[in-house]
Amino acid sequence: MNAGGDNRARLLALYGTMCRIRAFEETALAAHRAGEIPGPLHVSIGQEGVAAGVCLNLRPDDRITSNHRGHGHALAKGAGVAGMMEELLGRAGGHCRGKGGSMHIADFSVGMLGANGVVAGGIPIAVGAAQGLRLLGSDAIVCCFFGDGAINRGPFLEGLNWAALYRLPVLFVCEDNGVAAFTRAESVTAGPGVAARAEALGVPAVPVDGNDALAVDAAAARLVAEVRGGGGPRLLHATTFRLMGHTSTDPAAWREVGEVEAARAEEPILRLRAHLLEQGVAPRTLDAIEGDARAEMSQARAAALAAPWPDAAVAWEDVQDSGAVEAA
Amino acid sequence: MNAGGDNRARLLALYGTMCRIRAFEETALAAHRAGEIPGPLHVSIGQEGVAAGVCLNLRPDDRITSNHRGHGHALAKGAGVAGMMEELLGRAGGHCRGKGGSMHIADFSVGMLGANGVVAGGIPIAVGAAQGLRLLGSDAIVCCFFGDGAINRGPFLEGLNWAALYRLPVLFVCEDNGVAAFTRAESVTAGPGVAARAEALGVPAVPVDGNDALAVDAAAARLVAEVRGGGGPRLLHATTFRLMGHTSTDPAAWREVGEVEAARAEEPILRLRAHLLEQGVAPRTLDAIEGDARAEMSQARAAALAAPWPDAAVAWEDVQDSGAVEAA
Amino acid sequence: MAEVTLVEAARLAALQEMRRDPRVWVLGEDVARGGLFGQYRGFIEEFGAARIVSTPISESTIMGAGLGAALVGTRPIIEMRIFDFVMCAMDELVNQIAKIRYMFGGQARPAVVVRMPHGMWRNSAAQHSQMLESWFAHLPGVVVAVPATPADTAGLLVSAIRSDDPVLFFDPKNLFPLKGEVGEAIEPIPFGEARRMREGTDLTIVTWSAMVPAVEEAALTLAARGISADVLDLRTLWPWDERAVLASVARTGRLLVAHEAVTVAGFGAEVVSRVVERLGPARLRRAARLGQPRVPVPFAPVLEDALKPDAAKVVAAAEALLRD
Amino acid sequence: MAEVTLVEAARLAALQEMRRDPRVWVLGEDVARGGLFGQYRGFIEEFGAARIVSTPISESTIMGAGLGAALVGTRPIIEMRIFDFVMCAMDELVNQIAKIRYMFGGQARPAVVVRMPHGMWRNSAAQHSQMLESWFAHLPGVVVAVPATPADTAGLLVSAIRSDDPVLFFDPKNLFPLKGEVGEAIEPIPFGEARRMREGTDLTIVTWSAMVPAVEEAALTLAARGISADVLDLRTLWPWDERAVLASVARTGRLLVAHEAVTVAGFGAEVVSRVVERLGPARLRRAARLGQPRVPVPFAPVLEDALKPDAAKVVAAAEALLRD
Ligand SMILES: Cc1ncc(C[n+]2csc(CCOP(=O)(O)OP(=O)(O)O)c2C)c(N)n1
Ligand SMILES: Cc1ncc(C[n+]2csc(CCOP(=O)(O)OP(=O)(O)O)c2C)c(N)n1
Ligand SMILES: [Mg+2]
Ligand SMILES: [Mg+2]
Repeated sequence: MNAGGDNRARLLALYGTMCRIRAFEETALAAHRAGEIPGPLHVSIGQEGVAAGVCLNLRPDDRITSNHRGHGHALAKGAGVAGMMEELLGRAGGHCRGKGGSMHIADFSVGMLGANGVVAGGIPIAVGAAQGLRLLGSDAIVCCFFGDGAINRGPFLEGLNWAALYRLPVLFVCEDNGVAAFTRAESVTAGPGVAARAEALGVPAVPVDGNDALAVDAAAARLVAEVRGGGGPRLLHATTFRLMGHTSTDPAAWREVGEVEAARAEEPILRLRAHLLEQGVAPRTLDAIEGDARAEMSQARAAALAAPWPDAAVAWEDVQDSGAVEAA
Repeated sequence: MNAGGDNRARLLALYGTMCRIRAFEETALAAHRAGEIPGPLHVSIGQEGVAAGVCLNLRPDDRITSNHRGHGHALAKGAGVAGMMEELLGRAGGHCRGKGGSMHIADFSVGMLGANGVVAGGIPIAVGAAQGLRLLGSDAIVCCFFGDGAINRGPFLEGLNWAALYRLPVLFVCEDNGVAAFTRAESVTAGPGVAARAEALGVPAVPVDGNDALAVDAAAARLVAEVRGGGGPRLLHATTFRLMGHTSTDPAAWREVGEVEAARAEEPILRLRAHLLEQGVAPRTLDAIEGDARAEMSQARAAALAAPWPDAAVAWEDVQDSGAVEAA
Repeated sequence: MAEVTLVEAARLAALQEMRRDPRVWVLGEDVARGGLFGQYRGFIEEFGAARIVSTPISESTIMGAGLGAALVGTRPIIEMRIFDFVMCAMDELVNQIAKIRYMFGGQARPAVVVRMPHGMWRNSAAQHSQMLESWFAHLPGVVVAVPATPADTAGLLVSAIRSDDPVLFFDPKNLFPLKGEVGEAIEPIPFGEARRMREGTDLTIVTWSAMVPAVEEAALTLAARGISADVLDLRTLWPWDERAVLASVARTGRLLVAHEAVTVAGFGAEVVSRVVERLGPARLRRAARLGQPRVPVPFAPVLEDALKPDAAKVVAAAEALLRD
Repeated sequence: MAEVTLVEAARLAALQEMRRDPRVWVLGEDVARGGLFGQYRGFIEEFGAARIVSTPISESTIMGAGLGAALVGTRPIIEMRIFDFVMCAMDELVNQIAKIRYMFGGQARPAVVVRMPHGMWRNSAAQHSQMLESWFAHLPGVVVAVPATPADTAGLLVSAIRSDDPVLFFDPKNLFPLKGEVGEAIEPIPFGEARRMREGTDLTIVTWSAMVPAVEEAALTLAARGISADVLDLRTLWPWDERAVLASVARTGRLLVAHEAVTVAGFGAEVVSRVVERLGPARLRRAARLGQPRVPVPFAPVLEDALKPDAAKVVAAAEALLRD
């Protein structure tokens, strides 16, 4: 990491990204409750340190793949907020023209190759994207985000073996929040865990406290350099905590008493804020960053709410070039 | 292992099984060349030590699942030879009534739950069979045979994680002949190998020289006892060598010069024979065993060749109870 | 007789059968928590973790392990959570479960029920809304159940659990809140018998699964306009009640098949073709199919609504069929 | 013009396109050794290991990696070895490749070709003989190519490689040894144009893929018996040449669709239904389908032959169609 002023700017950027993710998702939750957002909504509140810390180390031409909980990854990679919010509300100006929604958020213009409604669905896509980039002579890399639930699906094994075999430029990031939907990870995952699985497949793995955004940033910086340098794939195992339920409508009643409260004290934004204050950053600087983020997202919500619905005709578009769509 | 006379009987049984597998497959190859056997034929010549050594430790009510190279597993588990040979020739008296052929050889009456035309296809079936047996209160176990090629398919990860999680009575046996179809294992498999993968999934793994039938027997005896004793799944990693091509029509021209010749010196039947001679077994005892095996298989071939084809009407049977088959 | 929701009817049916037969068990994600839709609520308390197995996110193995367990004599209910995830388990379903009895010459009976809640539901977009039931009618070796009411869901699920054939059970997830009567003791409903929803003389409407309420509504509208529709809910697509459909079309001379799935190569094509082959074109004045256009399911309500076949479209299609 | 086998025609087409466009590459098992059928023979020498990627036995990832590579601008040929193995990669094909353009509102163009040698071939039994092309006609987002001659295979493969749509390319593996003329420079053949195999007046026979030679033979037999068949090879099932079929049936009044796949819910049902809907039953005197019964493919030659639709069955079906 850089020292002095550069470092402070980097930390503030990190803080800013995390605040924007939090504000986006809190705004989305409110909009969902208000009936403005249809469909399933998976928020990553409490996990922002991972997306922000990793993506700070990526170039614009690097690519990412994501899972069902993808708002943070998208924002951290630079996806346009207006297009994201419109997408969540199903509006014409959404990145996906209202066809994807939260679970399929994507912004190819910034290398965000899409969220995915299928657990582990992004893994083979990421390795293939890396293979394609190499074929095209690019030194861009691919970062592949997935949860602890994905490591029990076959594509995890296949994709990591594949990436290691061809020494592909992929950084795998396992966001381990200890739960998959409503089931605790330890009750469905045997053996010593994701890092051991990765190593057994020839992918060096590094653990990190995912709620310590600085640590994530530092680990990602090192791993991204190794991956871009031709060292082959790496895996970052980031432990974190999902402060909300699985979806916006899940009260997470199955959590143990006090579990979430305890976790709140360890959440990444608070922790980075404390660190920044310690470093002498003025509280109002941080308040301003947070406030700006909230304002940005509220405006995005209002704008999306006022934005037009897609024309019904749009439903028939973007299918394929060959063959009529056979209107009903 | 037992000592003295018992031990000798055990070794002779082991030798007998291996000779029967070899004789069965050499007979089948000849029958295939003669046009008596249609369809693909995958023989395990050179790998007999694994099937024989492992299955010697199984009870009749234990189950096995197999892959595309399943004759040895079936014979070692006690499958009827007449039904196997008729099946290969597509005759009415085949275990599968002529509907399966070599690639789907099965004999449920002896716990042989079927070969499989899909690489790794037997893995989830094996873990489920083990789970079912436990639910039924049985202490039978399931032995799951697959090749080194199968460890790059998703079901390997899913199935081992599953077996470890529920501590199921499964013995996984990886027959590592170093090749998958026409491709060398090391060119498609990253990382330290199958044992490391198994351990990372919570399945203790043991390596063995698969061409040393005595060693296989000893390792399997220990692992079967652990598995039956409730210790959860185990994996046996048996290295071996496929002396023939991938299928009966593959000349394996891609092998390096001298590779097969060198391997022939290490093949398991020769090795066990040498050991038995050292132990003072008379050559003619061993010759008789081999001769009997050859005679048995020649007779089976002749009998199958004389056996009736299935009635065409049989093609419409065994589909499902509900719903007509809608004859063409 | 109690009035219960469709999802509760399914729960009661599974409960009854699990009490009746100790070889029946459930495996799938989150089933110990009652399942995603509460279809197994309370089961873990009554049957314990050996028979209510909450699994990892390992669809291939959920399916394949269910098969393996059936091969040794248990009767698993394989819960796929959402139909679309079965795409992660197609080898196990298509190459193994559907073929194993045949391939092994009758040695094996894969008596599994595969439950797959399917169809559009609350704007879940392309990966959580598919209806591909026609695929499985084309696949030898399986029964295809597509119920649409609480009573049919319960009765067909009982049959499915008791069947020695593998049964693909398509729970209509959008109809889970629908209420209806279900008996104290749930009787099995035979596969291959359509339910006559309405008698009529002007045209035959054949439908199933999530489309049933829309067709019901449409039939009322048509009746109000003086058009009398003979309406059949097939309930199962394999076997399917060809006899009932043929008898009806023989009377009405006009056939409309309405399903939520894509029209092109949907099961409606089989129904129309069969009627043409059996009755001969001469006894058929008109035939048509109504389904989704060949388009993935979009997220935004306005887009989903544009594509989704509904009562108004059924009415329009029926009226068009009568205009000649 | 050279006379080559069908598999060689496919090889030449891929070769031409790989020379033309450096973004085209191949991934699949054993492709560096020329592929299971020699369809990539010599490619590794010319294009090297970066463009001819022999992969692990990881079908999910072969398919998914092909998609990922397409998303960054390369044009992969995804080789599935044998169609049945695509069942191990259905999530990647059905939930990802087919939907990604739509789901992302047009941001992505998954320009992949998925090659899947399908159908019965040398008694390979149930797990190596399937024909499920109708499934993919029902699946929005993909092109379905089912060629049957060397020239069509070559021309359609060129189109597939150049297409920005994902193209599911069903190599007819039983016809690989079939010989025919292929031009020096292989021109693309547009999707959705049937090939008229024979002109006739008494009935229309529609067919594709592995059934084509059997139908050709049957048409000769019929001609010898004084029955004149108008025969169309569809060549692609989506898009398909509805216009050509309608025009033919409008003339002949009788339609037989013959395919190797199972009849029930096969694509023949779509063809018949569409003709009935478009022409109206009145202009159709008879329609029928010929395919496999709803049975998995057995191993023994005598059993396979019993189920396999062949020329004799086509003749019988055609004659039955004319008897009224
Ligand atoms: C193949 C598949 N199976 C099941 C689901 C349903 N599902 C959606 S998210 C989820 C849990 C995923 O857990 P994890 O990967 O740890 O991500 P997290 O939700 O914790 O962020 C499940 C089971 C799915 N989307 N895809
Ligand atoms: C899913 C799947 N992919 C590909 C194949 C084709 N195939 C048959 S056997 C084989 C090689 C298997 O290698 P391995 O598991 O090591 O077994 P071996 O042949 O060496 O005994 C392949 C690729 C298949 N049957 N199934
Ligand atoms: Mg998680
Ligand atoms: Mg091998």
